[in-house]
Amino acid sequence: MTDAVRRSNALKSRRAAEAERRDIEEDDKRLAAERKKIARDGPKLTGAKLEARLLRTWQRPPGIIGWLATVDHKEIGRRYIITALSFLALAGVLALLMRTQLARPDNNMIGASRYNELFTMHGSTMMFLFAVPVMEGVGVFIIPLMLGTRSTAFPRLNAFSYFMYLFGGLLLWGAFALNIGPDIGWFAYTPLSGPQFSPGKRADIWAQMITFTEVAAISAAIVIVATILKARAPGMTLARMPLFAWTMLVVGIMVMLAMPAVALASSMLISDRLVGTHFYNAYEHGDALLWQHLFWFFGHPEVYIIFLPATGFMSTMVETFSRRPIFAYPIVVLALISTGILAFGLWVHHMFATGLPRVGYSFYTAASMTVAIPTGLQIFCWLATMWDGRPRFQVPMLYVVAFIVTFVIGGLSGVIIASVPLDLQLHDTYFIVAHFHYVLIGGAVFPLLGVLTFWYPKMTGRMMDEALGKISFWMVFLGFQLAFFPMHFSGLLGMPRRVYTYPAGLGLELPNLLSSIGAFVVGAAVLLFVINGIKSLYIGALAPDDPWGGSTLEWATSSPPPPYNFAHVPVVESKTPMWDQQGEMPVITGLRVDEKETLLTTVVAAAPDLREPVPEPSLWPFIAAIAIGVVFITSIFSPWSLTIGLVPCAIALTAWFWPKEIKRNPEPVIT
Amino acid sequence: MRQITPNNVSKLGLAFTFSTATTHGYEAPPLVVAGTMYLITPFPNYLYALDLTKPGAPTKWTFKPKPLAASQGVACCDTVNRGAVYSKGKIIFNTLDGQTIAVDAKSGQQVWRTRLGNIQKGETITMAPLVANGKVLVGNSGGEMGVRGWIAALDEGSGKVAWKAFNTGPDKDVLIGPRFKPAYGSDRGKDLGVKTWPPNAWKIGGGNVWGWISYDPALNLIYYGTGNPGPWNPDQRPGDNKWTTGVFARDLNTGQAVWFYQSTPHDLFDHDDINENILADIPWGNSRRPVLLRPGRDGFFYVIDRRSGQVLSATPYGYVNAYRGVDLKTGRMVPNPDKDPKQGRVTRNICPAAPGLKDWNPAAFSPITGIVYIPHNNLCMDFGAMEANYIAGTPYVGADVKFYAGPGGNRGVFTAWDPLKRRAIWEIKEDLPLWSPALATAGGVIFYGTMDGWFKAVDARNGHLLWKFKAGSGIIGQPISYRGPDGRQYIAVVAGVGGWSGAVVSLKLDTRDPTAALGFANATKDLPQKTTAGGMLYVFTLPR
Amino acid sequence: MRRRVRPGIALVTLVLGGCSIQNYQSIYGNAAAEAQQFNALFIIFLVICAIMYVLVIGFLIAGIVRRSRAEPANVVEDGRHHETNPLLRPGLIGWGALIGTGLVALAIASFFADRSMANAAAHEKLAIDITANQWWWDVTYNSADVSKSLRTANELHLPVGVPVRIRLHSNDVIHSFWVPSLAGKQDLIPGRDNDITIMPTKVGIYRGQCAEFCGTQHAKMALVVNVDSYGDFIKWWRHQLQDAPTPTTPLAMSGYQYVTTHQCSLCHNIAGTPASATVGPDLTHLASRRSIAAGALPMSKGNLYGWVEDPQSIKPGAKMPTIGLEPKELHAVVAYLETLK
Amino acid sequence: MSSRFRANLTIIAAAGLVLSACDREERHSRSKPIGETVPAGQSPDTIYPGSGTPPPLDARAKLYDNNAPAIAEGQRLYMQMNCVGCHFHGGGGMGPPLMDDEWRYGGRIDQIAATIAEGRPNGMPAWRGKLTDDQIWQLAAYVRTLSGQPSKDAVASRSEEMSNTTPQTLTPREPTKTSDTAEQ
Repeated sequence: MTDAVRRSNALKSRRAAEAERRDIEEDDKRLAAERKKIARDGPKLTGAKLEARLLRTWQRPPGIIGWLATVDHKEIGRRYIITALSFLALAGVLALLMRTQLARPDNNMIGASRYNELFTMHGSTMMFLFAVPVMEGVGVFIIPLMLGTRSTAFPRLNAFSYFMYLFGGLLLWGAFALNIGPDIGWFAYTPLSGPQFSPGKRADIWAQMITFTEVAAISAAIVIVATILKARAPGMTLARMPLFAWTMLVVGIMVMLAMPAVALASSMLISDRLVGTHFYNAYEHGDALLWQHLFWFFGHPEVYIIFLPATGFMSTMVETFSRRPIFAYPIVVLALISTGILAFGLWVHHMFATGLPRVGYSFYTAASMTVAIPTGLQIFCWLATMWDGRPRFQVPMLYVVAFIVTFVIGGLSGVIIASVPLDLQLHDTYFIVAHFHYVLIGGAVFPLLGVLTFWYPKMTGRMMDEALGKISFWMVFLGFQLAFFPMHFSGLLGMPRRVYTYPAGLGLELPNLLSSIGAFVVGAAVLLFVINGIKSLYIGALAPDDPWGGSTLEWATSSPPPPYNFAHVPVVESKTPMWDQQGEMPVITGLRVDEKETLLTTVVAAAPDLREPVPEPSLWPFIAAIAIGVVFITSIFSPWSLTIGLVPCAIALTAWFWPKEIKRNPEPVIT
Repeated sequence: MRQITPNNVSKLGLAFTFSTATTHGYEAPPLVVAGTMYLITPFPNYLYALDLTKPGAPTKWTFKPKPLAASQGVACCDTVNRGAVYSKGKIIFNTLDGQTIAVDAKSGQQVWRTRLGNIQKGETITMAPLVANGKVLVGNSGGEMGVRGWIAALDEGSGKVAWKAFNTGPDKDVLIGPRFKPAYGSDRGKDLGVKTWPPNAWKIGGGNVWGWISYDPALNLIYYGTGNPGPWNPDQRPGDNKWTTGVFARDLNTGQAVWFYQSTPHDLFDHDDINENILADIPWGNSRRPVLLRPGRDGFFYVIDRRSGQVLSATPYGYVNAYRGVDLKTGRMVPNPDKDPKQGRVTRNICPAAPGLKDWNPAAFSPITGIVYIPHNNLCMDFGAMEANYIAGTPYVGADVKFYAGPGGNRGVFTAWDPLKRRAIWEIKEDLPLWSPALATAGGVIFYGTMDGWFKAVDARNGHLLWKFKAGSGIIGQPISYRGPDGRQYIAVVAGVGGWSGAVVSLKLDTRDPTAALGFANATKDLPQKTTAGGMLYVFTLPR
Repeated sequence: MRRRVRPGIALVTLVLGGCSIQNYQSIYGNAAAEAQQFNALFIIFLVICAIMYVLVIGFLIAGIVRRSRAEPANVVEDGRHHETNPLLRPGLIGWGALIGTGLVALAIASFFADRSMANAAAHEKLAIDITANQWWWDVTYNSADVSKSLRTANELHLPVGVPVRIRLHSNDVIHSFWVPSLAGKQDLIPGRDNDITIMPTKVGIYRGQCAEFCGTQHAKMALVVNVDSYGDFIKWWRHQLQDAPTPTTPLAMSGYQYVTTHQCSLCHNIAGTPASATVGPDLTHLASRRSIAAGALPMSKGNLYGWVEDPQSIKPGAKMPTIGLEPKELHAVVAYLETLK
Repeated sequence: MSSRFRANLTIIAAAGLVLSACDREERHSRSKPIGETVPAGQSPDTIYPGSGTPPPLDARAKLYDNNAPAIAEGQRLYMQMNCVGCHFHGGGGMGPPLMDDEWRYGGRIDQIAATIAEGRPNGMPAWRGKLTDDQIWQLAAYVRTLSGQPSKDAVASRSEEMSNTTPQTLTPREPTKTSDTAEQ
């Protein structure tokens, strides 16, 4: 039996809770008599006492073991983000090396094979180890806070997902450090990546890195989708859900549909390479193009998997800084969903030059162009929100403007290359390089940098330095344009992608030199951003709960939030609860405090549905990740690893899923 | 000789045996002249003379020609020899390294020796020479080595080359002159041996003469088939590739071509056309016509008018899916486009396989029954064409192939074929490919050997097995029947497995590689368990 | 502010580019019907996209400028809901309609351009086979008379005004045939038969380059395309069909001896000599070409020396080994190669 | 705890594997020829008068044996230089099989290189002066893969052609003769 009570959601510091511990113990004895209401939050257990008890229940064990065992989505999300940013930095350094090599024609600074490794590592890292994980990391961190829940669904899966991702990244970069880095391009076209033309283990390492990151991404997507559908605060119907949650919902589903294609493709590649199957051997009636179909069936949605969360960032930041709810919320949601669906119908536009039936191409041209409609409408909605509101141009909002200015160029060049006759010229040239960097940096990295600044106080409890932030913004923005705009011309002047050098006399000297200079400016700007992040961690201004005046629930808890996120689960009555319910936040009570417990709600209406026990911290996800990782890595070397290696996997997974001992049976929550 | 008949053949017993001291594929027939048996072995091409007049047939003399050892490295399909001939007191034979040697039949002393082939280019000679009217006719092997095929006529007395005709290249090399009147339009024109090839490809284009030559004294014409064009990969040699895979009729004296018929223009499957030409006069329409009976490697039984080269009929005598048939108007073979091997993609299930429905091993024609007895294969293949690189003295093939049993699962068939009714009278299914020639005796018994070493006698009328003998090695050699000095009928055969089909045994190949021995290893994987290499002569006769 | 003018700059540069920028290897080459079609279509796309971009940026600037108005207070400031400006809803519909119309127009333009290119393929007059290898181009000119078919490498000659169908094959990995001045690209994929039809319209010399990553030396896999008058083209073909001339000087003769009996002859073909291999590019008329090693170096005596002496330092990873010729041999080999006009 | 320990152990093992892999992937720059010629090489069954011991393994062997790029290059040459025409994919034909444990002239990489360079009397051509020494070594390295001698991590499972033998990544290593093993 629970009753909702309106009361102030004033938050107390944890230090105060410490001091009151003795009182709590007395309370415990007193409450022990009232068996029914024991260890539940509610009118009788509130304030600092409640928070201290929740802290005791939700806190993870200290030390390295606790660090490895944690299932706290905020910790995992932060790890995801920091790891992904580290990979961004590494891949960025590779980009600078490549730009140094390309600064002059006929340059021999970096040899051909080394250069091939560089762009392979750059592309693979950016796509698999930075862009997707960082988006999922931000999602894992912020989604439960935005939804007003105490934990993600499947928190152990979440922890597992991070370790798989980390191991995949370490495998790739470890191999690179040992001089066995892949050199087959991030797309690894067969037969170049096949057994004959890629001797050694370089290609296998790439392919298994894919498997790692796919497992990680799919796991994280399951966590996010389940959290969004089942763990929203009561009252947060789908129609009131924050747009960022919508984007992560769409993206999560896309990940689950798209990633298996490439995991299958890479498994078949490994099988070709390890045991000599003929999936991609044209002689034996396999097909080199099968790889491209499978790869781009994943690869194209991948772009939207990266881009859609960024539109969620955009919606969040535009709303906050324009001080207006997003204009035409249903249109934006529909745009998201239709983009997600259309994304699966365009993969062939990466294959216009492969000689597939020509009339069929027209369909993909049309589908590719159609994507411009939902995206165009979204952009209109953001601009309309800004136009209608009173935007404040703090650092995150600057990135919003940079997004519009940059991404639209990339989007329009995307319309150009959607046309078959145009694509046949522009495909695989620097025009494409320019195009997708405009889309991915303009469309995803700019909003990401903005949103990291935006949520930095929520993650760390401190504000990032505004002045430094503005300097690095302008550097990254202008440097980017300098680096990538000339690439359009390099491409039109006949410079193909993935060449380690180009001859003098083709007019490519100037655009390449400009690009190289621009790249270094971007590099410096990112460095400055990182310095700002580290500096602010220690000496940044302490952040209030809601420094920007945000509209969504993550601003309702402290910065950084306690392990249990919310002392009482809030109840939502509008799309912008923080604006509409200022000072007065309705909550729901009755969740246990002696056990980790969270509230599940119904999928559409978000009516309270179940009290669900939340798993304790556990080492088993970590061990399972290691066991599976060992299988993945050793299966590069021997097919036997699949049979032998599955034993530890089975042990780890059995231990992981061993049923939790519940002290007492939880009862259904009745509203 | 009619002493051996279906009724008594079961009593056949061993008369004597003789070990040839070689273990390579023994494809040659023993040669019996005037109470002496001559045996020509595979490399190193020893020539033995056995005295049949003495009990146990002791050796009279042995001639060792000492061919170059390196020639073994350019002989595509085991280091075989297909026989020696006797003429005017001389035994004439070829050596693997490209020489023709005449040896005095009585003394075993060399009379002359002529070098015709150059192993540095990949040329070998494995065929049996033919002596006709004072000319020794010899052709070269090496269709898998990018060798340009030729036939040469040597003066029987001196060994000097009388004429030499190439099978590719300009007309003057091919000895095409005013007498050349082919039956079909596609063979008429100047320098077709050049124009039907990409530039210079004819110089390394094959068309070798490693099979059988026939001579028609009435017309003074010789008939012989030309081998496959090189390389096997057809994409590398667009065009009809004249004058490969066809039959030439040439004037014996001058070598001038008289007619030519190309059974498979632009050969796709190594379907050499070197098989025997059986000269027969058969009723056709309302007259008797002099014809060639040719059980072709491409699977068709051809009846060709030997005066004009006109094809009278062409009927498949086994399972064929690589071709649709022969258009009798144009004489042109119609290939099945589904089986056209394209570079870069394996073409599967091509029947017959590269060794053809029948390879070199000659069929036997019985003028008594009018039936042709054909020992042949039932093999299909997968063919993976790839670019061949020409390096003189090394293989020039450009294909990965593997053979396997055709429909029915048996790899060999012995067919009695009626050339007039154009159908099989009876058939014997043999598990292994049939690589031994057939012998038809006047007594109505057919002899042939199998690769697992059974020497069999069957009834010419119905194919019923009458007698069989297990030899020490698989039999691919030609059985003969001769009248011994004692007047009795003898049957002789040499058992020595090898050749293309038996190379897995004679060359000790590893059958884990299905492409080994140009793909034959896959079809004869079990052969090493069924037989071992050998080289033993067996002579049979009826008990006294 | 600077962003607004950028598409304009791009447009102007493009239009001017046609005249001033190199047309050796660029889409401004405009030397074939296909490239011209591309350029026309590209301008259409560029204009429409530029208009769209100006509209977006205009709206953005309007939003930024409008914020200074002291207009209605926002939600946070007074806790009341803000009424959405009534202009926005029709604006959204209009904007959607505008994008839709623009895209339909572009799609139709693109479709018709594509159809007309595809139809050109039906009128082919000459068929050429190009087989890509790591990292060079094997070129075969087909003729109904197969003995007139011509095999050469790394250089393409096309007659002006004749639609040519180029059939594309690969011996190893996926490559892409791209001569930007003439036409778009088409992949060469092992196990698949692709083709591309080009009708050159301007005599000249153009450069193409592999456009699909194909391994270590992807960057140095180029080919030179000569668009000739029909007469010159036929003359060229006749000349190329001839066997390599017999060397006349003793030095070239000793080079001939070396080339035809040593390493070179195991990979290269020189018509009329014992060297008939096909692993490497045909060398019969090497000295008549404009470049060495698939565009890695321009043809010159010095470059021939450099290439023959140590190909691995010029094109590391290329399949041609560094033989380590003695200086005497090197002189002879280069002297012989120079005779291969 | 024990399973964690085991997991750690496997990580270390995997790391060891990866580390040992590095040599196998090294692309040796061959811009200059390696100078000396391929050694003459003797058969391990030869009698070595006086000492009874075969000459030590050539020092350059380690640059090629187990080196994936060298083996891959050797495989290409094996196809293009027509080795495949006689030896096929190891089963043999005109030439003897290369996938079994019989080595007429020695199965050590330097002995194979010598056989390729010098030719052998029963039909094996001599490739010295036709291939560079580097190429001969690469070929020798590849030939050893046919009988499963090198590490499975350095060989290719198959090439882009018609399927033939068991993938070389799974080829059982043929027993080598004692004199061979002693040297390696």
